[in-house]
Amino acid sequence: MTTLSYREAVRSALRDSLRADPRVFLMGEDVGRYGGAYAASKGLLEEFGPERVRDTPLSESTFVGAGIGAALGGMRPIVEVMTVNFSLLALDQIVNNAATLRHMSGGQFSIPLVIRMATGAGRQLAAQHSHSLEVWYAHIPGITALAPATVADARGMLLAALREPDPVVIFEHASLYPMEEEADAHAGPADITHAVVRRRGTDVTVVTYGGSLGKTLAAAERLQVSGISTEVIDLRSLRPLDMETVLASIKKTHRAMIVDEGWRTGSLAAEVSARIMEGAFYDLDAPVARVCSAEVPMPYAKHLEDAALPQPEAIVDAVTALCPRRG
Amino acid sequence: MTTLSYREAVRSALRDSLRADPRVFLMGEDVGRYGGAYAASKGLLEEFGPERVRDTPLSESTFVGAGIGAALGGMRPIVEVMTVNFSLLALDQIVNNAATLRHMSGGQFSIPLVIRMATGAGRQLAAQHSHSLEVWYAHIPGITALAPATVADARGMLLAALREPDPVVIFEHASLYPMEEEADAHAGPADITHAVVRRRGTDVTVVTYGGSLGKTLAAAERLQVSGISTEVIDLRSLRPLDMETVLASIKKTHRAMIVDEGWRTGSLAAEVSARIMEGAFYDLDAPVARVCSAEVPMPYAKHLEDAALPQPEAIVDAVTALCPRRG
Amino acid sequence: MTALTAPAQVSAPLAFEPDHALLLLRQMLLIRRFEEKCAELYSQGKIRGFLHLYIGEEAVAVGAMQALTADDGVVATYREHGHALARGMPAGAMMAEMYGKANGCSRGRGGSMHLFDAGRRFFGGYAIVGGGLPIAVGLALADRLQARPRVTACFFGDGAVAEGEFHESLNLAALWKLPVLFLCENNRYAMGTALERHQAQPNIAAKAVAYGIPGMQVDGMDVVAVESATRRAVESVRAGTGPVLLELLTYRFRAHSMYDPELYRTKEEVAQWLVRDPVTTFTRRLIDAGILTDADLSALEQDVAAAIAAAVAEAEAGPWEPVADLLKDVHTPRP
Amino acid sequence: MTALTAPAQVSAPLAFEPDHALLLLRQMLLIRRFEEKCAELYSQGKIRGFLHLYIGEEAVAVGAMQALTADDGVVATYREHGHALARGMPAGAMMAEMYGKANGCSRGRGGSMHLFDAGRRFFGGYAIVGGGLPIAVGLALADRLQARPRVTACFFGDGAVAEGEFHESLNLAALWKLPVLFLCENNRYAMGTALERHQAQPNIAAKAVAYGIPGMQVDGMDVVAVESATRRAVESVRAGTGPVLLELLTYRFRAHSMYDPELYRTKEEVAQWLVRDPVTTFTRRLIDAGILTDADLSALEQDVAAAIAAAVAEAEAGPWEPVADLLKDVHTPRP
Ligand SMILES: Cc1ncc(C[n+]2csc(CCOP(=O)(O)OP(=O)(O)O)c2C)c(N)n1
Ligand SMILES: Cc1ncc(C[n+]2csc(CCOP(=O)(O)OP(=O)(O)O)c2C)c(N)n1
Ligand SMILES: [Mg+2]
Ligand SMILES: [Mg+2]
Repeated sequence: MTTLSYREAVRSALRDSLRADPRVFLMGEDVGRYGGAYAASKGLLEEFGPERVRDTPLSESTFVGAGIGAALGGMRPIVEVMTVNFSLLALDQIVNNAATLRHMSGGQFSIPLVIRMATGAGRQLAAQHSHSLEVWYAHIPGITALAPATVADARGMLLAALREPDPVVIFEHASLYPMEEEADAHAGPADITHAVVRRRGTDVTVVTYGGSLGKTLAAAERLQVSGISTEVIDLRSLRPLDMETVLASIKKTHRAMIVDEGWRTGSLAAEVSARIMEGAFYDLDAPVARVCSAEVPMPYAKHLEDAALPQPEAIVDAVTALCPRRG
Repeated sequence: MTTLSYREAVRSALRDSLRADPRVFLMGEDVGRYGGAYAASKGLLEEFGPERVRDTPLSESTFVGAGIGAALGGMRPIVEVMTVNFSLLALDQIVNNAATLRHMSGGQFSIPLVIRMATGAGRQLAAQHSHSLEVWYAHIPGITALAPATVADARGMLLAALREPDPVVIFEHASLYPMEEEADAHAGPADITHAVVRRRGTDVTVVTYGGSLGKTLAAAERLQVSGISTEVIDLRSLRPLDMETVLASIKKTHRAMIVDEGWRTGSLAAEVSARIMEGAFYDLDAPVARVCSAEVPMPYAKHLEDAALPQPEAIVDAVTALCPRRG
Repeated sequence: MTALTAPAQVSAPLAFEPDHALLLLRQMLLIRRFEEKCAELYSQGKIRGFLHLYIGEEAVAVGAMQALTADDGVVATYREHGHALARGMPAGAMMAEMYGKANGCSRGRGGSMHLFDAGRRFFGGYAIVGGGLPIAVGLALADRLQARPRVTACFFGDGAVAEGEFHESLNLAALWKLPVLFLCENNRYAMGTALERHQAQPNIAAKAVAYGIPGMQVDGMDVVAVESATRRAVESVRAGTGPVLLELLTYRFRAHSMYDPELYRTKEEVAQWLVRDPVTTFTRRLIDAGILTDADLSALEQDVAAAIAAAVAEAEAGPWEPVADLLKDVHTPRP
Repeated sequence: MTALTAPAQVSAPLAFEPDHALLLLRQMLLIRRFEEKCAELYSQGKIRGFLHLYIGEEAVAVGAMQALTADDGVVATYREHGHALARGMPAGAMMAEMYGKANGCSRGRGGSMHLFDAGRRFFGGYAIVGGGLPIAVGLALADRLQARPRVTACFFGDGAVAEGEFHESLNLAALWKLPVLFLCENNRYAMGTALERHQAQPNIAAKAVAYGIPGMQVDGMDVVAVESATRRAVESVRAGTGPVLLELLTYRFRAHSMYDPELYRTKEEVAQWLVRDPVTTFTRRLIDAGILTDADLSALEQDVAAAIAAAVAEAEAGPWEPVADLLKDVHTPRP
């Protein structure tokens, strides 16, 4: 175990994959000379050269589509869409080609494509650069959507994604890149089929993912002080969802809440709440609650952005309201 | 009251609006010479000329963006995106410009833009031409999303949308265009702030919208025979959602189900279920159920497409399972 | 107006072997009769969904396909019956697909707009206009990265030229000198919108300048002209000098799809183009050149008719995919 | 390499009034000093988020803006401080916006990338590359439909040229002969990707051919050359003959944003361009022409410094929007 940053973990997975498999290549805006908008691919151009670390023009729809075509052609492309905000320009290729080609062709083709993108708000980038649209990707049959929330997952999930025969979209919350944790710099692929309990608790289950995990764990600490024992579940895979882990926890706690940086209406939190309704209705002592982002284009001003996003305070308050008074 | 088709209702609203307000114009692929892919604008080019009924090149992102710009410039554009399937190419303009410009500018601008698009499956158009992505538009703050399910609403909601100062997206289910109903061909704008109870019932509340309303009403008829009295609610507005009407019904029936043609995970049905959880948990005698589309790219073959979509049989079965045995 | 912009009647010299000429004619005839049968079956309700006929444009797919090897790749649109047949896909599997049968080339999942054949490197069948171009660029990139001397032929219509993906794809392919042959089937209409009403610069080949690549207009009603132009283009693309844009001037004889009332063009305009029917004009040339006799022709027609009858029989006899397999192939099965 | 493609040093004749020349210099100087202050405030944490400096490109916004009337519209990018100031927006409201204050030109909602001023028809501040072009086309369409003799000036970078919206927007504006002036600020880099590494045809003006419109390269380091070229272009656009594409050859002296380590270019290359600094070279020309004395210059510098100090004071003094108003302006309030 060494101290590793989330950024280094992504980079190590990219490097190891490029070394291990000649079919793997990296493509996207500024992944090469610039080193990646978040420096995740820094140094890779120098090590692997311009054929395998390819800077693209600003053409999201086409370089994502080219990733699909390259996968059809036998490669293992890793396409970096700088941020989820720009992925809207490539969404047609993902929904109508990447997700459909296998089924539409009667199973003749596989698309082993990995698409990485930074997501999320919190850095005062305003309305066009602060989206959390993971739920849209989690809506698409044929796509696997992952949200690594830890340094170990940042590496392990990318390695696992590259072993998938079908398209995988990985969401890296932009606020996590500098985060450092103890991790095995040489760990292999992570299990991407299960959610994980990040904190054990008995009074309430709080489900979250990605950039909201840290805030939720911070809130759980505070709740402990006021005598509320919070179990925190990190979904990790947003599609498919591992509800078994979530429902098992609720059978124990009888109370649940979801923390999701997405806008509330039509959020992933809504899907998790609906599934809990369907799978654990009779275990619930109270309605499932949601802490999501305010339904507003993200404002630039820090105090307004802070107010729009889920914060530990809001999580603490919501959990407290959800749980019966303590002595 | 006269017998009017859904298509004629849309056309009459377009015609009356073009006649009434010189700022209104229609723009989109084949809206003019061709008469509209679904013939909704047939005859309008002849009546209003090529300046006000504008055929565009295949450039979804740009003609939708141009609609935003024209609205900024004082016009009242009606942009037709032929189908929701192609709207993905324009989604960036809708999410990042139409929905944000007012807020991002501190309230300096309004974008009185109406975007119409056909939606839905059921005509064997396969994986790339059968989407129901209304939930994605319902997720966007700053957007109003409407789903007229009746002939009267097809006309009335379009007229109402044109009176909105902010962007409105209207989803016309492609299977409804030929549908005929008794309607007032000269009716004014419809109320777009409320859901409507389309069928009164006492045992269970079934919430739906758009192309699924007919199937749900058909199922309700059959359920009546087996002694189950179904209340059917047509959401009409998908953003904002009128939950008051839904919750009031559940207070009476204590059971609820949502029928939604969208894919199940991350569906609008999930949001409605979550809101019922939050607003009527203690009124519920059973978990809220969902009947949605199977999570598969839509297959071409009729028997497979039928199996993938919500059908009256499935609705009947789900409601029956939801309701206690009857004598 | 059409007359003004339509290519001159003079056609390329008959620089080909009799056998090859007959093969070209047979393929065009097969496409023509196959689609006539499709239209008939559509009105019978045997084929459903969208059906876009290629009738009138046969010379493009047939001429272009001659220049490709079995290793090359093909990307087409929703109007791809002609390309699939010219690529050698079995008519039976195609017809079964349009019936929605399990023995269809896409197991009934795709229908007319989504024909696929991995073995023949026929990568489909794209129904989002412009959506196939990036796929072709990616296929070519894969060939380049694996040092395979392959070409990817990408067919698309004039309407697709207005989409951003046309611009992005030509720039990327040209920038990276990828082996893509861009084949624009300019049939003068994007659904009901005439070329001059969707392109500020209606000369599509001229747009190649914006990407620093060669662009050329070709008479798409003349199978020989198409074949020779494509052969030259494929040669240069395979040589690694980067993509080429060919604009094939052609015309759609039938409606855009089975729903189209054709309000946007005159009978006269259609009649003008019917005179240049690629099948009948080529037939006449072969007869005049003494390569084809009336007897040969009727034998050929019978042969084609038999092939189509067999295809229909195969479709009729085919099984339905069990509904239990609805979710099959959404993901690749795990070993 | 840059030297080869950089425009020649010969600059347009000093065909202008002394007063006007001094106005041009003052505007360029104001932008330069304003942004130097922004950089300083960013390191102090007073300004946050993304900050993209225009330093080195001042001649483009200042020269181009001279050709527009108050009724014309302006659409810009996230690198728009220069355009906003040249359009006459008050430096105080802009600085307050970057502070995130309620007295900011966007009430603190937009920040550096989203400056707006309805009164001056400054339509923003677009941070999705290419996203502003369709907006400009629509503004021009509105003017045309309302028979207003206005022009919409649309600024965008060389990187935006690769996006599909560039192609779609130029085609639509040209097809409909809309009064849009497309101003491509070619500073030779899209973030860290050099022009030759993102454009197969690095001559952007040459792409105008694909839309049948005039395209021209202009020395973007020479404010006089920019002004005269823009005046000519605006004239033809206003005349209703359709859009024009101007490619302004310029260079970004600073990093792409405050996060950029600039690994992608050499100090030598930057130094080469610094020689052509639009502010210092123009200052020198005015002094040589006897239009400006050293005394005038220091007076001007003091005047500009005072304006900026006032802007900062206004920002510092400005109030914060109450959190209770978080959801304000998502929708237009109902009467
Ligand atoms: C992105 C997109 N927009 C609109 C459509 C609807 N549509 C289908 S075909 C077509 C016309 C395409 O014309 P062209 O590219 O010239 O091909 P052709 O049909 O003439 O062969 C349109 C508008 C679509 N399928 N995809
Ligand atoms: C669609 C989109 N893709 C990527 C980005 C990230 N990004 C911001 S600026 C930029 C470079 C743009 O270069 P250019 O258009 O030349 O403008 P410049 O910054 O040089 O003024 C990139 C890639 C973005 N904002 N939008
Ligand atoms: Mg066409
Ligand atoms: Mg640039």
